[in-house]
Amino acid sequence: MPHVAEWKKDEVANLKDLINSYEVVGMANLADIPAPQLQQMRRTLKDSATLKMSRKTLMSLALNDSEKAQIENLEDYMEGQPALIFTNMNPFKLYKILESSKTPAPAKAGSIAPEDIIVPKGDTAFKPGPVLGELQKAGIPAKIEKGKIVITNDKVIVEAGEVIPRDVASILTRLEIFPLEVGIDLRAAYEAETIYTSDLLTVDEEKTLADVQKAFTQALNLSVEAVIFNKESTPLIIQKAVSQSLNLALNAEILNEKTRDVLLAKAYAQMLALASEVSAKDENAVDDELKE
Amino acid sequence: MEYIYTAMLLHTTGQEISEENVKKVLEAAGAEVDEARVKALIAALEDVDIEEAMEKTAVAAAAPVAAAAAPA
Amino acid sequence: MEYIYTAMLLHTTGQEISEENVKKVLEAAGAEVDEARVKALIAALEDVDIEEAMEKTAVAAAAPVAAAAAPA
Amino acid sequence: MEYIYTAMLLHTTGQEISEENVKKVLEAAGAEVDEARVKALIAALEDVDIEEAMEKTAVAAAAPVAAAAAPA
Amino acid sequence: MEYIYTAMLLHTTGQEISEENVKKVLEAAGAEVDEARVKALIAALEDVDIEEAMEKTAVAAAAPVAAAAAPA
Amino acid sequence: MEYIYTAMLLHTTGQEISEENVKKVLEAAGAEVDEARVKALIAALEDVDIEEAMEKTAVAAAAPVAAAAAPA
Amino acid sequence: MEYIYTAMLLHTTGQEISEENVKKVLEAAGAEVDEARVKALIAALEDVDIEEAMEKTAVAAAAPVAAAAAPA
Repeated sequence: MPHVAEWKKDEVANLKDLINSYEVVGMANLADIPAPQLQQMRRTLKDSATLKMSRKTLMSLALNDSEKAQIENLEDYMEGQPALIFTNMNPFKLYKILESSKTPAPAKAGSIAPEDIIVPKGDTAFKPGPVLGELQKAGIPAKIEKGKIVITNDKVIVEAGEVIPRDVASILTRLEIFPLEVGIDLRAAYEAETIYTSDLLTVDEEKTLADVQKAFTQALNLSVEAVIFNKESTPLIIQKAVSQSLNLALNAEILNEKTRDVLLAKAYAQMLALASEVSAKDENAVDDELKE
Repeated sequence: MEYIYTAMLLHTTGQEISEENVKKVLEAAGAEVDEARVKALIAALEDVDIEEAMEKTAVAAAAPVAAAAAPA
Repeated sequence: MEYIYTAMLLHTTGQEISEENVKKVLEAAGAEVDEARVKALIAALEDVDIEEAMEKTAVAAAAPVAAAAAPA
Repeated sequence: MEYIYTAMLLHTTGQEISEENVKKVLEAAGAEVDEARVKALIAALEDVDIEEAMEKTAVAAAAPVAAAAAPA
Repeated sequence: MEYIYTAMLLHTTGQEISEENVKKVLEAAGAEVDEARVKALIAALEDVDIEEAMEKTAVAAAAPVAAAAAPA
Repeated sequence: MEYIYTAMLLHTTGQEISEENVKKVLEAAGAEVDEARVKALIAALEDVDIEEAMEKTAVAAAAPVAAAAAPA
Repeated sequence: MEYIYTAMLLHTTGQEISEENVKKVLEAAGAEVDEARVKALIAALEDVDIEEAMEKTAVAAAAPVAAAAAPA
């Protein structure tokens, strides 16, 4: 590497070392993270991952110079203020940790709304004044009520994927609505010749939970339906057998120790039902006992 | 209640709920027969759909059961 | 349900639920009598306190009936 | 319930629910066989679509009482 | 379901649910007996409280009666 | 349930649910393989539409009261 | 669902749901293994209590029965 300052050579060598000694290398974007939060996140990651900020050119050099196949493609994911993350954790887990450490941040003019930004109906802290006009101008339904500015309806002020306009950003901040998230934004991660982009890395735990329950239900259904006996299915198969047998006995009016009370009760209930219809027509058609 | 059971019995066996039949069953069951009540019963049942009236128990009953099952 | 209704009828009139009585009532109601089912009925009810069985359910059954009747 | 289970068993294996078969199964299961109950079982099932009766919840029977539980 | 009906039948008659008994009943019911399924049935029942499993159903189908008893 | 999961797994990957395959998967999963249960599994699944059986709620069958919710 | 079934299988046999084990089972079941999905599965399951999820399913299934009986 001619024409390169000594410190830069050291830095590239250092990065290469890290690249070669960890199984997973992530490319993150640290843009917009305030310094204290970044400190906090470094502490969170301390034992599980190493975060390294550097110049884009140096990171490119290190990636291209590594003997790990395909890893140079990570440079395609340099965005904003890129940084490399080194870890031996499963990249999905790394992504999950990083996502969960993100914190809410104020709206910024020109950024993209990650989801619908809603201004909820209700009181505001604002006293009547010019702010009412600003709210209305930003498209927020507001009026004065009992000496306060009140938002009259829930309002989607910016839809997901739309750019946040300047006046809206400032109003949202004044309303203390923080629709953005800041944190280490993992754009892609490399492991064993594969690059996982952030869309792949998104793990849907709710779906996984639902799938686990679905699998269990399917297994129960199949074992009951096919009459395969195991610890879980056998009580259900017994219940199915008993329930079918009781149904048959009750429907065919077969008296035995399990059905007789129910059948007697059925007769009695039917009698009372019919009696109430009859006595509605003519009280004298039923005996005194039934009139009460 | 014996008058009602008698009506249900005749209904189930598919016999007419007539004065004669009602009396015959009641007597077989050892009941003292009150002519006026027999007449009143038969008149009252003329406008009643027995099958439906008896089923009402079931329907009324089925509702709370449904309710109980619903939140699950 | 004719066998059950017959049992309830006899119970209500205070008669014994015997083979003879059950048959008499069923015949009066125009039913074809199946000896085996009569015997089974009597056997099944032998150890049963009908009053109790009814009362248990009775209270129970009465409630929905009343409820059902009201809106009708 | 042994008579019912026997009927269900014979129905499932596709055998006729005849006196002979019912007795054979009950005996194999170590039950004392009561001729009258066997006959009553067969008589009761004669006009019944077993498949349908198995799946049809005896709502009327079971439910009225369940209903009672609710308002209590 | 013939295996489970057999088990229920033996349970009801108070017989042991052993390979031998299960086979005897199944054969009496005219079923082709699959040794492996018999073994699987018996193994599975070792960990199951039949009475408890049955009670749960009984509760559903019949026990409303018991429930009704409480407020009475 | 390991036998069922194995069957479902093989079904999903489109492999035959044969003794050999079931054993291979169970062993890979670190299970002790019981030959009888493998055979019972295969016998039980022979005539079953696995896809359909997996989706058919078995539990509703076990809960007659839930069934009662549909009064029809 | 083959990845989930594999996880459930390993859970049932008491084996660790590790990359190695998941791959081993999937391969035994004749599945083509997608490394990324294996890793995703494991990451997702780290925060899912399978035992609890199963309990909840079982409870939900049993609920209608309990519910019907309970209101007393």
